[in-house]
Amino acid sequence: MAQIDIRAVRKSYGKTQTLHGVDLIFPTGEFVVILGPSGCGKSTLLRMIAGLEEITAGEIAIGGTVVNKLEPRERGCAMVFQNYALYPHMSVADNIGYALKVSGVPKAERRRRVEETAAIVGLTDYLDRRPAALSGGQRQRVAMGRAMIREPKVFLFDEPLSNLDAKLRVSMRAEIRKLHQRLNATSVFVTHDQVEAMTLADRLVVMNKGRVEQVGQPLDIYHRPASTFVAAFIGSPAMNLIDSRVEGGAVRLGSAVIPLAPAFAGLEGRAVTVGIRPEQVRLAAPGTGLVAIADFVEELGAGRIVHAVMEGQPFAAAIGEEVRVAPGQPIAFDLPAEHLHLFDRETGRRIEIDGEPAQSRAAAATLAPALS
Amino acid sequence: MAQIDIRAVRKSYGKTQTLHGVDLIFPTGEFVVILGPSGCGKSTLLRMIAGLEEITAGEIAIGGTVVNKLEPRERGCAMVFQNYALYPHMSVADNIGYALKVSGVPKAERRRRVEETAAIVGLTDYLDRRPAALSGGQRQRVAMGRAMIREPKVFLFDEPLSNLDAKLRVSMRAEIRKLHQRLNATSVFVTHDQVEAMTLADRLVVMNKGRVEQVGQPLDIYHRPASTFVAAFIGSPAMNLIDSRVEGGAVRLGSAVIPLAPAFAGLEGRAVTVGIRPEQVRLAAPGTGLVAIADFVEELGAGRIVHAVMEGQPFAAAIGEEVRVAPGQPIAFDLPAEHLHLFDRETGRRIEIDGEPAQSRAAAATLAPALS
Amino acid sequence: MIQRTPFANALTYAIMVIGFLLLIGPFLVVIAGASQTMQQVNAVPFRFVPGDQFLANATAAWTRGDLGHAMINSLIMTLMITFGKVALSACTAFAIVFFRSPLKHLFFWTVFITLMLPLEVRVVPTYAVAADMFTPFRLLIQFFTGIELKIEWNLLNSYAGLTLPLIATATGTFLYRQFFMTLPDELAEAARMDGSGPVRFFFDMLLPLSRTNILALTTIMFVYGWNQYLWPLLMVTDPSYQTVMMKLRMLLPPEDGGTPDWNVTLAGSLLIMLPPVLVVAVLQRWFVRGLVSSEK
Amino acid sequence: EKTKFEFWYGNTGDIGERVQEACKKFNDSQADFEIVCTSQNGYDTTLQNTIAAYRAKKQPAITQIYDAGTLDMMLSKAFVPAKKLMADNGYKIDWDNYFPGIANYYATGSGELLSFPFNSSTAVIYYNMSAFEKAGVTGKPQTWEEVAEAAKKLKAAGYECPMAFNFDTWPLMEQFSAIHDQPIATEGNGYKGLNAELVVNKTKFIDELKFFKKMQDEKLFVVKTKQLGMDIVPAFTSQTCQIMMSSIADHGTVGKTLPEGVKWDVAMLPVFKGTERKKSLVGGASLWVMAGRPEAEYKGAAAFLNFIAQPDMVQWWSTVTGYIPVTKTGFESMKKNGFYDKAPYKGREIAIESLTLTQPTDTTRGIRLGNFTQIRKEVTSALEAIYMQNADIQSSIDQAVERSNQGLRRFEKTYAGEKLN
Amino acid sequence: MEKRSVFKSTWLPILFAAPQLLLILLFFYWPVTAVLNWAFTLEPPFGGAAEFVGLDNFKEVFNDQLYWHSVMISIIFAICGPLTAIFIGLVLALAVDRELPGSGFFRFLYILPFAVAGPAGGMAFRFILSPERGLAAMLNEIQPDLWNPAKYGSHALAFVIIIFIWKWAGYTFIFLLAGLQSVPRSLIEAAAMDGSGPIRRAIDIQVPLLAPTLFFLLVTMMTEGFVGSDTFGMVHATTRGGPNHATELMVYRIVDEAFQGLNYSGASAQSLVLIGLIMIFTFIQFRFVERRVHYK
Ligand SMILES: Nc1ncnc2c1ncn2[C@@H]1O[C@H](COP(=O)(O)OP(=O)(O)OP(=O)(O)O)[C@@H](O)[C@H]1O
Ligand SMILES: Nc1ncnc2c1ncn2[C@@H]1O[C@H](COP(=O)(O)OP(=O)(O)OP(=O)(O)O)[C@@H](O)[C@H]1O
Ligand SMILES: O=P(O)(O)OC[C@H](O)CO
Ligand SMILES: [Mg+2]
Ligand SMILES: [Mg+2]
Repeated sequence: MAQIDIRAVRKSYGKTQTLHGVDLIFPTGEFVVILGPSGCGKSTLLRMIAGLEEITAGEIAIGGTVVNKLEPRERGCAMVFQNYALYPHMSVADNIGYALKVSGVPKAERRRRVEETAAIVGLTDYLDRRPAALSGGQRQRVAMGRAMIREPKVFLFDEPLSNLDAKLRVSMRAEIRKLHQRLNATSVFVTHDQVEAMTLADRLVVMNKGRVEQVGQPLDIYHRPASTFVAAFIGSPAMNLIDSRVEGGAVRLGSAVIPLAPAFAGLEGRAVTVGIRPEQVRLAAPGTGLVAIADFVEELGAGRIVHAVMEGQPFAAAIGEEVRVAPGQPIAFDLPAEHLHLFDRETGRRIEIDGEPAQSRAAAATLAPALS
Repeated sequence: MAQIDIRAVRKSYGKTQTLHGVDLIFPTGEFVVILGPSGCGKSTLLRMIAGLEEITAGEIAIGGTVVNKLEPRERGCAMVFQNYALYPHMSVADNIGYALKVSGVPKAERRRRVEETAAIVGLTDYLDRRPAALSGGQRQRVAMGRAMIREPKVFLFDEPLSNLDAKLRVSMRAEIRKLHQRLNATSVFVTHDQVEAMTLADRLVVMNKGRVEQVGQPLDIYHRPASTFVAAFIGSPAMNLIDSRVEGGAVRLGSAVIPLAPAFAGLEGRAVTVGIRPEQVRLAAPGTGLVAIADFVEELGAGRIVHAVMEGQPFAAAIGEEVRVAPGQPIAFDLPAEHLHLFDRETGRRIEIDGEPAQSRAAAATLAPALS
Repeated sequence: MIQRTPFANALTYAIMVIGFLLLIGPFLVVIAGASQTMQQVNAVPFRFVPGDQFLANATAAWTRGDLGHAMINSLIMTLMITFGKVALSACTAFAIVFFRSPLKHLFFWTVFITLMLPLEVRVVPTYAVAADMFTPFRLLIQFFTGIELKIEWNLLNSYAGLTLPLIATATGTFLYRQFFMTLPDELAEAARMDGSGPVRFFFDMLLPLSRTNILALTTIMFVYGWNQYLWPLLMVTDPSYQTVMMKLRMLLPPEDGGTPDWNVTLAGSLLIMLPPVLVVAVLQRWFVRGLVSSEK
Repeated sequence: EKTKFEFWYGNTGDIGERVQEACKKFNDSQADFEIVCTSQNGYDTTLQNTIAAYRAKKQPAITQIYDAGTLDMMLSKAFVPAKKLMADNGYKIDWDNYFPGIANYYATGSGELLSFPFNSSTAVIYYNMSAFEKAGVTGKPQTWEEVAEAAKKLKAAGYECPMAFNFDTWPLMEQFSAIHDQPIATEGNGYKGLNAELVVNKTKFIDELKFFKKMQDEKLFVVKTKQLGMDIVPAFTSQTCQIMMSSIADHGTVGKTLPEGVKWDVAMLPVFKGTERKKSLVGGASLWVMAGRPEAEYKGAAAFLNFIAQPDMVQWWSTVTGYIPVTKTGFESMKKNGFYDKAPYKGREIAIESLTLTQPTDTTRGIRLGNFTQIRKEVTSALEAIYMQNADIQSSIDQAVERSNQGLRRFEKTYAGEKLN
Repeated sequence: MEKRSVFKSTWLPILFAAPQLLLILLFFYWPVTAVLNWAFTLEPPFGGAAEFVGLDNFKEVFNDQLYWHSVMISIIFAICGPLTAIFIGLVLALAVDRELPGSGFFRFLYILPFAVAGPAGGMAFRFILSPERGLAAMLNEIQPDLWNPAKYGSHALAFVIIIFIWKWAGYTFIFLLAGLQSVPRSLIEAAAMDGSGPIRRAIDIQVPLLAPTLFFLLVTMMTEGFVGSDTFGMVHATTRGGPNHATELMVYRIVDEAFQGLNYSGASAQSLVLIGLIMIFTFIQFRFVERRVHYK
């Protein structure tokens, strides 16, 4: 049980900088998920916590102790690797018990603890097998057992589910959550799967290109993404992002204008990006709404996704009702104003003042076809 | 452009039979998706059409000609492989043009057609690269270009998207569809991803263990799965399937009874399975609905999934509203009767008479707490 | 990287340097000795510092062993062995791996067994065959038809004789086979779909893809061919076909004269070692990759 | 067009070059034939290669086979007897002109020469007389006792290696046995039948070995071999060692290699005191004409053999090597024109003297044992064991004899039914 | 492992395999049948009618003390040489695998001895390890006969083993390094997280995972040790089996027996025994050892 402090941490491989100064605090016992696209530096950060990667600059402290110079084994972390990294030549029992063996725990005691751990991860019947004779999910459990047995202060997971098939992934997700509830060690979990991130995290860290984009509770991030990057990365299908400009205290969006709250008067003339999630778009009643050019419809069984083009940019809408669209025909959507997001087009950052979204609440109901 | 007839086709490897008699007709120009779990024989069937695998028994005809004895090149099929099977030592242009080279098309003509094809699949700028220097999506396109250039009568795809990451998969899906619209060759597409299958198929073939489970239009199959296997396989999260029994002209489901239409009187005493999709389940108003024991909630941002246990079997519900559930507490759901499916528990087949679902429409509204 | 402690690093370097002395040291001694005068090379203690006599010594060795001629012979023999092996093995491996043929297993085992029996244990009869390539046929024909044929084809004292028997083993075939097995099935299938037949596939796909293996095999076979010892010793009686390995003996200090001039001997053996060492050094990268993929 | 034919020989180094010279002389001397002479790098390899080539029907017309391979050749049926060859090709040879002590080695029991003696030698002992002078040794020792004396003095004078020896059985076993009238094998050293058995474990040979052992222990006799870095001849010519036993054939080389001004001499191999010295055995090799060549080549072969038997060729050959003239007339003429009195050649007559000292007998006529190469090797190994590894003398030689006899029995069985004539 | 996709043709594979098969039949199987024939007869050196003697040749071989001696030293040679070479290769591979700066340089050099012919290497070592000059002479200055392969059989055997090790250590190194590099980095990291230091990791994780490579090397190196052509060359160019049979390895003995001893029959019998031995040996290794070695 320990808090992890990451202070101004940088990482360079030779001349290329991979992490550009990361500051994070992971409170004791929290389940933190680091989410980001491939190559953004998630693993690098995790491995620096573990001690597998040198820290180029900055400081990492675990439970208050700066660990920069410590060997992995001295940091009290346990790690579950993406490919599990099980020792293929050892039985499940030996895999789980290896850390104890190295630290010289007597055989009998070791045996007892291995059995205990195996019972927790449900591997009691497999203790004598080699990893090769296990299914994906079972291997995953061995990896967890091996990490658990040392009763680490910190659990690190590097995309532990990405090698499993979809069904298994869902059930292992549940198991990891249960395990965390049981052990309550500070856990850092790296993934690029936003569903995993959303469902597992107490606290979510979204990274991009070696920088932290946003930190917060998953739903918070979902509802108030701090940047277009986060907005597009979280949620599937991705949020529709449409380029526009603030003109006359309002944003023009296709055939509609969205008046801004007065506090945003300073934005006049600014290039902005308007975002709305496909699942928040509705088909408009005939004659109303924003018009887009239909492209095609994807039938998912449970609902469908209408793909269209609005302002020359792709626009998707997840809708429940059946529609018939012929490619090239116009189709009208309602964009509920309370679900609109506004971003600075240049920096990509969310525009919000005092926690108030930019578009005027009052104006929401008045969203009307523009005159153009 | 050719119709494919598959007549009583069987395949055995040594003594183990892999396909147990498959009869299918793929009309000219249709986009057929073969869906099924790993090992069900999808690839085998496809490869038999291609001529890469011998046909143990039965007949396959392409455009009316029985092709059982023909070499792959004589069948007029082109194939896109799961791992693309690009020739690693050839440039993109050479990969695409190889078939033409083999068939002795003169260099100039070849060059022209390669460029034409490359333009269609958007690879004009990459013609001189080796496959190793391409991204996954680009490789995929090379594979498609290579298949296209011969202007085949039939396109065969063996899980061509499964090596791509989620985002790319979605956009390649769209590209394949567009390509099909453009070329209009009969296409057979093998996948084990139901979303891919639903969104791509004109006609969907669901296979299981070397047998065809159901053939039809995707939405049809989604709404009226012919068996529990299909029901569970299509849709995510999977359809809830709850074992029950017909008693007194009705099916008992947890705390509710569902009266059956009179036509189903003959089912009395039969063991059945009742199915309902999670997205069709609603939270019940207090005091009404079927009670289950809550387990946990997964927040997806756009909605959430409640996991519970009903009748000792897991039960999921996708709901829009926010809920707070404590594990172990009861939670009540409404199961709209028109969305219920009934299956024979023994055979797993759907129970339906004259296209009418088993549960009585009239009774739908009267779904009420049982007395028990 | 984990465990970059100074101690571990120092130990690592110490091991690598000891390895260097062990494996490269002998070369250094030979180089030192080969460049010293006769007095220096015979001095005890030996001085590891190279002298300036290498050219003189090498020239002396060159003449004593008549190396010029032998080098050319060795080169011809080596290239023929290398080329023959590289080409024939590829063909055989192709036949074994890519065809569904009942003979496949027969081929495989026929070739596999040769791995275990080097020339040394069957050298006398091999010599007899080389002396008259047609013996087996003649005997067979005689056995079945009673006709005694007079044709003969003698390989003694010829490049064919130096090379053909050495090409008749399995190493190369196995290297290719292992590599071919790792190629994805889809590659051949894609080629088939594209209308390519087996021969085309062989030339268009397999050969270009086997580049690394070909280079590795080239290296191995170059070393193997150049270093052939017993076979040329037996089969060549005509000095115009002598190879450098046969000259080693001549390079030894003459048995009838004074203080042994090891400096000349060492310079000579250095010259003889050089070509394969160069080949390995230059082709090292592919060689290593090819070697490793031949494993198992 | 000249008829080409091949001649394989085993000599290497300086002598090898002389053979080439002889071939050239022959080729220059006439227009009908061309001899192609090829060194096979050693006597043993020449025998090997000849056999392999014969089996492959690629044998040369003439091949040089050393003394030890004589019986192997005789039983091979793979040659044309010398006498027949010359007769067939119209050369008249006075076969009696050959020294019987030499010819007997290569002749049938009835005295018919099967091969041509060519480079004939015998073993002698080489002394560094300059060193002897410095150590105060006077005269050339004739007995082993005197050699031991001389060695002691040399040692006392600071010579680290008074006498060098290696494990060559030719001087140590074969020559020693002959001059001490000791049998090497039963059946007249094998002349009388293939059932001969080696007996050197029961003769004075053992005493000799014991003597050498004692000398070695006293550091008077020192082992010098190639494996140790230097064989006896270089040891002698580099003046590392002052005495050695070697072939008279080395006389030329030694003279050329020893620095100007160093005095040296040869003598007949020493005997043990009180021994009545017998003739020594002829060494070197003879030329065999192989069967199965085209007729035309035999003409050439005969011409070549005749050519090298001419007195001027004999003298040239003996001059440039140390080999002895093999015919009486050759020897006489050389003696007459004072060859043996001139500086570098002085002393070579010792060899002839040694060879002709007594009439050939069962023990001095020669050795006729199958696979004699192998027997030499067995004994050499035993000598290695004795002098390098302190093995027991008697049991080592017993073992070598036993193993040699096994080989002889196998040979006998291989040629079952063959008779020596 | 079978390939899935294969071409269908009867004559093509035969055509492709024919050249090599023909060579193998001619220069391998035909001579081998001759060896078989000679082993049961008494073959006269110059050929001609040979008497059938049943198992006599084998009896003679088996009754020969020196033969068993030769078997014994061959086993010593084929165990000590390979094991040491593998051990050195392993240690060096573990060091180079740490990828410290400069390790590429060492890696490049370590393989070079492999390119040197056994006899040429032997020649160099004859100088380097000659008791009277070169390196070993310096040893003997300290105390006479500290090193004297001409005198002591054990030294001589060690001498040829040293050459073997020198030649092959770099070769094993290459395989082992590749093996090490294919051990997933994450396994090492997992072990580091589990608290295991570099040496412990080597013993617990890396070496066990190298087992397949080690096994492969063991088989090939031991076969090389028993019958490799370089093994013959090394002995032939250095000790020639001496002193007193101390280095008469089986393969050397066979050639020596046949060509020096003119005993083709005995040599053939020995060849057959050796062939049998190698087959049994390889069989055992594959059947029993390999099973314990693979993890997948
Ligand atoms: N050893 C290394 N040497 C050089 N660059 C490296 C090294 N390891 C990682 N990088 C680079 O650092 C960046 C971040 O890598 P990292 O593995 O942390 O990404 P990631 O976010 O974990 O991605 P993924 O989801 O693909 O695992 C990448 O651009 C990668 O190429
Ligand atoms: N060459 C073969 N020999 C023996 N059995 C085979 C062979 N190829 C396929 N099979 C078996 O046939 C069955 C069907 O294989 P197939 O490849 O068609 O499955 P699939 O539906 O394509 O599965 P996946 O989704 O994993 O590709 C499997 O059980 C497989 O093990
Ligand atoms: O050195 P050579 O020519 O006198 O020959 C000596 C012996 O006879 C060889 O066996
Ligand atoms: Mg990563
Ligand atoms: Mg498949």
